Amino acid sequence: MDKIFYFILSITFLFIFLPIFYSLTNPGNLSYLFHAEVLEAFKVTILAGILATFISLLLSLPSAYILARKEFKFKKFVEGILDLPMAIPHVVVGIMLLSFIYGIDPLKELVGPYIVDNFFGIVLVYLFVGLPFMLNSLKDGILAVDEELEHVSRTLGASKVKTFFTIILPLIRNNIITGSILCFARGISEVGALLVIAYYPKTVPILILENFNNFGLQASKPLAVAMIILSLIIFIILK
Amino acid sequence: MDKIFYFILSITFLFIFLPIFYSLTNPGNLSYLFHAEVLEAFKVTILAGILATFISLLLSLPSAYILARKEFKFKKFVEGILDLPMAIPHVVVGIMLLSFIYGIDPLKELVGPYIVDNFFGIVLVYLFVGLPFMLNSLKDGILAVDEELEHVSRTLGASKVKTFFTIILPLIRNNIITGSILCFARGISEVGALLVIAYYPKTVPILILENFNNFGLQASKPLAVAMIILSLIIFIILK
Amino acid sequence: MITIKNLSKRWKEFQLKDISFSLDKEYCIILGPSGSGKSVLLKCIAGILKPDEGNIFLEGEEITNKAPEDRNIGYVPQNYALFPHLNVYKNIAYGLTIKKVDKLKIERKVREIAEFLNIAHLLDREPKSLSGGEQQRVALARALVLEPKLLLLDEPTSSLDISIKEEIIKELSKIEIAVIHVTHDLVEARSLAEKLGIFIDGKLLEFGDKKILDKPKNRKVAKFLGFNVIDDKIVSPWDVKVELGGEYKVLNVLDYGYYKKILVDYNGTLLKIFTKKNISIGDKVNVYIQ
Amino acid sequence: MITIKNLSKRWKEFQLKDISFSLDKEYCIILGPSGSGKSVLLKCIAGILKPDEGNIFLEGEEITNKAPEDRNIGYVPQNYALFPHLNVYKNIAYGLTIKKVDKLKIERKVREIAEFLNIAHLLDREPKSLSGGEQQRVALARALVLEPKLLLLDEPTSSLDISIKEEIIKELSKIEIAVIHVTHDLVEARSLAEKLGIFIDGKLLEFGDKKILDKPKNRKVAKFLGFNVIDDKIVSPWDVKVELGGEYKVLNVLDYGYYKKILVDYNGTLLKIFTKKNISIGDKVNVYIQ
Repeated sequence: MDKIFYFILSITFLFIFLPIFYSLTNPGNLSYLFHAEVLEAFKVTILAGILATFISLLLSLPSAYILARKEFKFKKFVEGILDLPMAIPHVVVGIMLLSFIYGIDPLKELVGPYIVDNFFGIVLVYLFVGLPFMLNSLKDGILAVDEELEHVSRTLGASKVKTFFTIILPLIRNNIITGSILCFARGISEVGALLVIAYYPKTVPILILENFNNFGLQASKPLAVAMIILSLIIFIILK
Repeated sequence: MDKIFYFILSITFLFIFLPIFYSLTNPGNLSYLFHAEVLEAFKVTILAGILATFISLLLSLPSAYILARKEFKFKKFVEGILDLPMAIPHVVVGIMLLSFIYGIDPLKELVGPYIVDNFFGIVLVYLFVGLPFMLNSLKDGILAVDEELEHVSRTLGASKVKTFFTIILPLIRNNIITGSILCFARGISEVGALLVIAYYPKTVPILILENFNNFGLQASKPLAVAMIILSLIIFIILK
Repeated sequence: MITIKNLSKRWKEFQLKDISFSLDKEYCIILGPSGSGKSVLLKCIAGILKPDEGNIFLEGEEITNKAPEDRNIGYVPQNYALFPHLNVYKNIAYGLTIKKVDKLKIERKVREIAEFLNIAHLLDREPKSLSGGEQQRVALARALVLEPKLLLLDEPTSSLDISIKEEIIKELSKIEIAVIHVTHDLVEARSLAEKLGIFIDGKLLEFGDKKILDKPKNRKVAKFLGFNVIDDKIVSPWDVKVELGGEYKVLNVLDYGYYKKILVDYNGTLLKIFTKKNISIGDKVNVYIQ
Repeated sequence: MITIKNLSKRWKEFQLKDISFSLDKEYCIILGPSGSGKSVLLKCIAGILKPDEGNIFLEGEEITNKAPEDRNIGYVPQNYALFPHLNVYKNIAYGLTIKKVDKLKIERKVREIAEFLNIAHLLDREPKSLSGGEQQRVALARALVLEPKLLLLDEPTSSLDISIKEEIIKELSKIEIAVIHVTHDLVEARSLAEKLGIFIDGKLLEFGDKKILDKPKNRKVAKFLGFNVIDDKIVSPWDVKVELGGEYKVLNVLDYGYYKKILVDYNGTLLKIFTKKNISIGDKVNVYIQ
């Protein structure tokens, strides 16, 4: 039995590995990576990713603490909703956010001008799709912190806030890192929602798609390889 | 502290909930959902999703068993590679698969004709992006099965294969269901890779994008709402 | 002095029912079966749980609704709960640091308490590198260094091997402040108790000095302590004499080395007897209840 | 009859070093400290682990490299490992079903063994609804129903409360096939052993009848069994007499109710003494080693 199982594992492995390996070893014309439009796309992608990750962290830290430590009515429902962005198809996320913002008048006037084809539209999309990854990562971290540690800290004279900063935060450091990376990675790989909300300023995946449509496979390869390498770096940090 | 934390949780919740709720309550002209092209898109999406999920299950069962139970050289590396499709941007997956298949001559002749703008191209993409979800879900399931159960089963006269089918499989039933749903859901929400590999036959997300580009937001709403509902159903089963 | 008045609390599957007792600077053992919710009592006293009813007074002042950080009560949970990201020194110093005590004074106090508990050599170690007994001492030191008015111990030896357990009992016997120590271990209770309470099904059934252990009055307590209850009389297993030959069947024999515990079918009730005689399962015996 | 010859095995942090012994239809206890790798021995005999060296013979036939399913050796792991998706009946019937035994015969055999172990009323229950003692009986039944040539028990009472533990010991004493039972519990060993081996640091240091427990020859074994080793002599804690007034300091007193265990600083070595005298920590005593 083991032999057959190992054989199937090999097939599965090769199915994933070979395309990645082939792409990395056949990157096409890498000098293209230094064109101004490419550098600009990387700048937009990474900045939007960092900003969305940062906002996501600020929202998730308190939210995750409440979800991990407190019981309240409809908690399951709230947790379910907060997971939903992971399940909604990417294009649909774009349609949904756009029709919400443009459907409610005060919102349309307030933020409408900063969304469509705007840097902050990209941040909004990244935040929406990345938030659940951050939130779940922090929640898992806090759940893994024995509540007795908080209890003892309180009996030793530390207030709730003090305990949060001196006990919880240092203990979920790795979850903060993991959550940030996942949130960032999920953001920068988004393309479906951006095609709806913010084609401009172009992010790297949009530029890859544009190159593919206008100039074909060969023209999109170098950028694709650069993105694979970026993903690999993120991924290696994560492990 | 608790009050501020609850307040931030409310903001986070509303940020995710309101767009979804607004979209569901403003679905636009739902009669469009019964057009032939819509039904055809749903058929293609769901069939490709089921086929990819099925293949993924067949590959993942033995692979997950080996990864959960055996130690071998470079195991960490193999596990890392098998997780990679989750980290690679969607458009890049498309470019990667396409350049791999068209870059290797025997492969190009053998499967090339069935990929670009072909139903099996969709299945290939779904399988590539969905496989890690299935695999991880099954691996978690097998890891949670106490190895002593297998040992006892063996001492009671059951062979390895028999033990796999009478002990392991029934005990990871829930993980098989979860893994299948995750794999299916990840597949059918894909759009970036399909824009590169198989715009035709149109899946639902592609059709939504096309409607948006050709006729604007209003025209894409009903389909988006239908997809949200489909995601919700999948999601509720999952919880 | 600590006084508990009519304390009641429901929490998860556990409950406390109308607990009242009072304690001076004494070592008090609360003995009861494992999983009977003795920890809930400690959590209420520490301020981690709010009682449903009743009051708690510490040195005359009511503290029922005070925050845990304002009580100055030491708490050592069952799993020790050492802060895993701080080394032993920083764990012990934690409370003093929070109180912004002068650094030199912290250093002196930490060294003092560490020497008192024989862990001075461990101060640079990480908690996860310590054995169970060492972790327990560090947790004790962390609580004691603040000179609390009361120390709460939750089954402090339950996950320790027998020899380590004996050492911890030795350390505990040196503590000179008021202690409430919950346990299900009879040896611990006998060895340490100045005051003793017996806690069964959420109620404090007996409270007094440790003679309770040898002369229980309540039948539930007697059963928990391993006594026989025959015809409404409470009889110690040492007070039943047994002889080979007779009408009663021996159902089980446990060999404790110095003596045997034998279980006899005595007209349908299970009679526990301690004896030094050589008796085996299946033997027929006669019994004399004194 | 089972014969183990020069068995060696490294596995995880454990190891067996050159274990040899032989056993008839007897109840054999292998006693040793917890975490010393006694389970590895059982796993090798069951066929779950392959030995690095040595041979295993069962009723004259070498089985060292046979698959576990071809050995007919019963194995009850420490956590019982009941199949959680099968009810009690199906758990017990599992081995017979695999062997494609006739349904009526399965039914008869399962009921027989269930009655033998007093679990006939549990047959419809799910494993997770059972108490620890009930789970242990089901695991025993599941192994015994196949009428194995040898039964392997891994610390069968280690996670049970004392009274349940005593009941399980009673059930085990009824088993009449060859048994190898590993444990760190002295009472279990004394109560059940027909043959007894002492296992420390991967080695079988003594093997014979249970008199070893009262007269150990090896010093490591003596220490593990709680004896004093003074001037190379092995002395039982019962064979040291103690008197108040003298030069030796009492470091610790554990009150076991019927007797006390006291630890005395005897010229730098820790002397264990069992006594009925009323002695407290800090007392000065005189000791007489017999």
